[in-house]
Amino acid sequence: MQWASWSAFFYMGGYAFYVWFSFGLTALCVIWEVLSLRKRSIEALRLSKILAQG
Amino acid sequence: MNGAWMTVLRRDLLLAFRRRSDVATTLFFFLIVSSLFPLGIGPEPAVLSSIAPGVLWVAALLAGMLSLTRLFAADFADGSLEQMLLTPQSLTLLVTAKVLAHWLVCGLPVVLLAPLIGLQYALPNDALLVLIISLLLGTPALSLIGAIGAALTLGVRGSGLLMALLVLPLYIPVLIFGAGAVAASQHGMSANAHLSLLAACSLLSLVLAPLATAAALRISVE
Amino acid sequence: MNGAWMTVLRRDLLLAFRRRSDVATTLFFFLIVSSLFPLGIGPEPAVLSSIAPGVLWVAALLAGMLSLTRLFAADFADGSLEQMLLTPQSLTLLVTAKVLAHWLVCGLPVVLLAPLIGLQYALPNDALLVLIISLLLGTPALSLIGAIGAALTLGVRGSGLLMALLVLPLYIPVLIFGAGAVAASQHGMSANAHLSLLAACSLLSLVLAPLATAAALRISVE
Amino acid sequence: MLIAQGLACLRGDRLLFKNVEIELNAGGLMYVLGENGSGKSSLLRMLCGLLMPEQGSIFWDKKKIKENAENYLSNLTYIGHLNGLKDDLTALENLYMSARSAGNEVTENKALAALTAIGIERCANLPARVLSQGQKRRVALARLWLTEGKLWILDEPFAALDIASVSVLAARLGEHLANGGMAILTTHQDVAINAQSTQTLRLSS
Amino acid sequence: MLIAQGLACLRGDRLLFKNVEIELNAGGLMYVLGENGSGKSSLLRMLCGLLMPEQGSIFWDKKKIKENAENYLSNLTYIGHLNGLKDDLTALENLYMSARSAGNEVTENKALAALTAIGIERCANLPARVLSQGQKRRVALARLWLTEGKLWILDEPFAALDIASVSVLAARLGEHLANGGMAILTTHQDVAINAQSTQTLRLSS
Amino acid sequence: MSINWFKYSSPQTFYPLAGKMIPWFALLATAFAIAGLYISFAIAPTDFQQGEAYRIIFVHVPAAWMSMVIYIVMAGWAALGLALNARLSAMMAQALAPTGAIFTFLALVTGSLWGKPMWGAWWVWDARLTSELILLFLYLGFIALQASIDDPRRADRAGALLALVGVVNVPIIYFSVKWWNTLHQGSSINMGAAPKMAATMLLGMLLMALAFWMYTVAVALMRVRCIMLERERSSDWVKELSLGVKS
Ligand code: HEM
Ligand SMILES: Nc1ncnc2c1ncn2[C@@H]1O[C@H](COP(=O)(O)OP(=O)(O)OP(=O)(O)O)[C@@H](O)[C@H]1O
Ligand SMILES: Nc1ncnc2c1ncn2[C@@H]1O[C@H](COP(=O)(O)OP(=O)(O)OP(=O)(O)O)[C@@H](O)[C@H]1O
Ligand SMILES: [Mg+2]
Ligand SMILES: [Mg+2]
Repeated sequence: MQWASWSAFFYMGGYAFYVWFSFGLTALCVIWEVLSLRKRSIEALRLSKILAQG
Repeated sequence: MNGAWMTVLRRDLLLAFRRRSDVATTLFFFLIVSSLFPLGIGPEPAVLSSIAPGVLWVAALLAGMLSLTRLFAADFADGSLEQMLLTPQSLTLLVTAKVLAHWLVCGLPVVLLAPLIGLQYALPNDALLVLIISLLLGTPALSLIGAIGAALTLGVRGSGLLMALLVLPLYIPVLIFGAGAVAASQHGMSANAHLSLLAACSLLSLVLAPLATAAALRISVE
Repeated sequence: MNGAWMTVLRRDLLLAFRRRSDVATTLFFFLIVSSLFPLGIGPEPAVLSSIAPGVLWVAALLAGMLSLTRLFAADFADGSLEQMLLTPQSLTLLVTAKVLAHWLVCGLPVVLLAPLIGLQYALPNDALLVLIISLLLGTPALSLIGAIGAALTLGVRGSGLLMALLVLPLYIPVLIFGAGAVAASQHGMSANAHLSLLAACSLLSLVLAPLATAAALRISVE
Repeated sequence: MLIAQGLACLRGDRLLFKNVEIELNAGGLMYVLGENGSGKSSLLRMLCGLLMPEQGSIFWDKKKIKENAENYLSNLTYIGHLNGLKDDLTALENLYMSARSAGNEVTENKALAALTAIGIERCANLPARVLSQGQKRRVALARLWLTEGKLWILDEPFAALDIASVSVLAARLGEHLANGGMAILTTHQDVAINAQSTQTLRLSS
Repeated sequence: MLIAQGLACLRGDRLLFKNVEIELNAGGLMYVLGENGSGKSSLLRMLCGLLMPEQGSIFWDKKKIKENAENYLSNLTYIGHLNGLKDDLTALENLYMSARSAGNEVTENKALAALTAIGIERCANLPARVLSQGQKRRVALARLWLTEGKLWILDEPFAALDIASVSVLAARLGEHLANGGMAILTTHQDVAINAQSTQTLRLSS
Repeated sequence: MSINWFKYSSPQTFYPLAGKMIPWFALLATAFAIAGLYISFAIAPTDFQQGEAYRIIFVHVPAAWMSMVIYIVMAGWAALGLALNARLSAMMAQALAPTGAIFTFLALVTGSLWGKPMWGAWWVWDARLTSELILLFLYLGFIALQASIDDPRRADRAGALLALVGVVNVPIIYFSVKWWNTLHQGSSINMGAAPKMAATMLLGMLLMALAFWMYTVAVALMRVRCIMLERERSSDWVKELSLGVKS
């Protein structure tokens, strides 16, 4: 474990922006994809339910 | 009359946007075209930035040509052009509606994407600004001039085709002034002269092109 | 079977001859694109000749694609494509006939025109020679690969730009080898390696592309 | 009312017809008959002003149609061999927009009603591309339920229609004529349409 | 001979027809009837192999048409809604080239004879663009005088034809059937064609 | 045997199967991700050349790897779909494309985020960068083509064909671009500037790559289920299913 402190950890030896932006963006993409797929399937089910009933 | 104008505009926009992917396609198209040149020429930033104006204007021209040559062809083939000629509204106005729609779909994206490509080509900021302005001023002229050619190539008679060839050279001044403006600002000169000439081109073609186009359409449909 | 092949070839050539304006448009586009850059860059021969290979090749590539977008569109609209699918001859062969016709009409003129523009860019003679050879070897590949895209995007909205999006990435190797060949000979190196790679590309696409195109046509006509 | 005097049509080097006289009053129906290529479509296009007559002239309300084009065109509804549909628009959009740009006041509902009248409401939201030949034709013809135009000029309206649709269209024509409209049409089938006055113009090449 | 078993056609999410059985022998004529959009054209395209059946399969001389495509296609002549004419070629060039590329041995003279047979020799050297609707149709149909194909599949061949041409075409069909040919056609008019055996397939949506 | 295969390849039976598999892959993905992140931030030592910036490699490289692998897998499914005319495999290909595009995008962005501190430039026309960019174009072409064809069957087969043409070209493109880059020695910078692959780093990258893999599978399954629902909307099994769910 080579981090003196949390702040050092977040500081990333001066490269905080680059490192955290990379990892953050990756996380964002993952979350966005999963959520949008959720929405899509719910929407699809709702539509076909309407079809099935009407 | 306004109603019909709006309808034509809406119809063409709807046709263009019928698939959401279309606009995206236009944007990526420019990305690709502009990525071709470095592959042909080599990655030296100095050289790249010197050809950037040309690249962008070529992309604009190409996008125009890819779609514009068909501006009336489809309407002609499926008969909706006849119907347009038979509306009580002035054909000249309806033509402007069609051209406007075309510009919104094919002209505007160039303007919007220009800065990004500019960055890829290491353009300085002020040059970027000039680039956007020149495209804003110039692309309408491209669409308007192209419309004449599109109408003429419908020509049932051989002469129409020949005329169309005479229209093509009209593009040249627009391209020269456009690329020239950016080049000037790159070399630290003022681009105003070029830009005002560009604006003049657009205005002139806005006044004359629709008339010519309408006339050409009437002949072609006979 | 040979008869049918010849007929398709003859028919397309005849059509192109009747609609000369389309051909002229292609050539004209090539001219504009390739003569636009000197304006943006200024007359320094050194810079010009350094970008010449790339610019010329990209121009040829775009011009070819511009004309290819409609390779099958007309046949599709007027129903003669259906008829082509229903001939007892192998569709793959007929496709080659169409592509050959297209190349003769749109590819060859570009090859012939290129040297003139090369002069404009102050290319030395041996480089000019290499330019012509590279275009001769490379442009067939462009037509063949483009045909696939044209077939895939048949009757699809916004097909022009979409096709560009599909096809341009596939053009990149040809572009690199082609422009590379000219650049090499400019720097006094031998261009043989490039040229043979270029030939390899063309051969490969001659074998594979017609198959893919035929399959794509079958899919698109359904 | 529509009057044409001494019309002549020259196509290429062929004189298709000459001295064609037409007088059509409110409620009048005119058939233009003749074999293929005898010049029916050409005549109709001439009456619409799409084609310049070689000789003769055409009057609407006593005025040359070129002179009061606006008035004439707003009374004219022309449906030719071509349907004028956009493959990528749905049947409903096609109908709605063509009617709108022809200057008729229509709403989506009216358009839908028109499609229902001619019996293709089920295809209302399909892109025209996927419609069958006859369905396309019917979408084009549905405009006849939306125009207030007095004069209808129809080029082979019955071609490609099935029997049911033919009678629906015939009924609509009768209604239009009963309300003092006029109609000129060409056809190769014979279809019964009831009108106060029916004339027949036979072109022979 | 042509056999189709249990054909089904799905367009978009609509099932147009299913369990369609066809058996057509030498000299046999089959009418495919139905209202607009019932799936006639789709069925014909399926029989040509242009459209993949959702279910069922099609046999020519006991073999699947996909397997002996060459043999099948050299016996097949299909004329659809579209005429497949090039506006910029003359009627003669159009006919000649389409026949040639379909693999028929034809000469300019034979082609001209075919145009004469269907009565448009006068238009032989006009660009297709300027032809009238019916003339275009007739140029397309003239191929029937040039093929040696056993099986003819015609989609509304009589549409837009004048009475005279209709009977000429009917005669040609009769002749073809008398020589042991087969024909499948759709139409909305009823036309008398004499054949040893006539079947009718009615599609209903 | 073959019957069995077709049984599972029919959407109706595959839908619930996929539903059962998704959670497991999601679980695996998270597990690998945690392990990988722990190594990449806690265990892996600071690089003496690049300081902490090199830690970007732990997303960058796996993303880059995935971007290529997914394209190949996608083409595989496409080929299967064309050969057997099996709806399911075509759907799988379609379901993989967006995820592949996202990873390509991530490789590009993280790469340039790395490039800025290392080379001082957001973008250079380096071979690998360029070919990654082209790969992005290939993905976008595939997606755009399928998006612009409404008839699903045609969209499937057209897309499949395009994917196949794509894979044939990918190696040629990659090679040609590398070659192009060596011709223009001038500005080409070598990624060898990157740190030596220490064992721990390699392990970290592998773990992250595995996490991405599992994630990809899970997401692809989710998407393929959506596609099935949308495609077979009017079929009975979807109707029953949708009546089952409460909302
Ligand atoms: C836009 C910028 C970049 C892009 C698109 C990019 C793309 C790629 C690709 C496609 C790979 C996988 C290739 C392979 O594994 O053979 C890769 C791997 C790698 N990249 Fe980048 N890269 C970028 C910037 C950078 C930078 C700035 C660095 C470091 C200075 C870097 C270091 C690496 C390393 C070390 C690997 C792993 C090499 C290996 O495993 O063989 N990349 N990159
Ligand atoms: N440039 C030309 N040269 C010679 N003849 C021409 C030319 N343009 C048109 N024609 C002839 O004019 C006629 C056009 O007639 P039109 O289209 O009005 O026929 P129609 O009566 O509508 O026939 P149909 O019943 O088939 O629609 C055709 O016979 C055509 O051959
Ligand atoms: N993608 C689709 N979605 C829904 N319906 C479709 C789709 N594609 C085609 N159809 C329907 O399939 C039918 C096509 O039928 P087809 O063209 O075979 O009709 P037809 O019997 O030839 O009619 P006509 O007599 O008018 O020629 C039409 O009803 C059309 O609405
Ligand atoms: Mg007519
Ligand atoms: Mg039909």
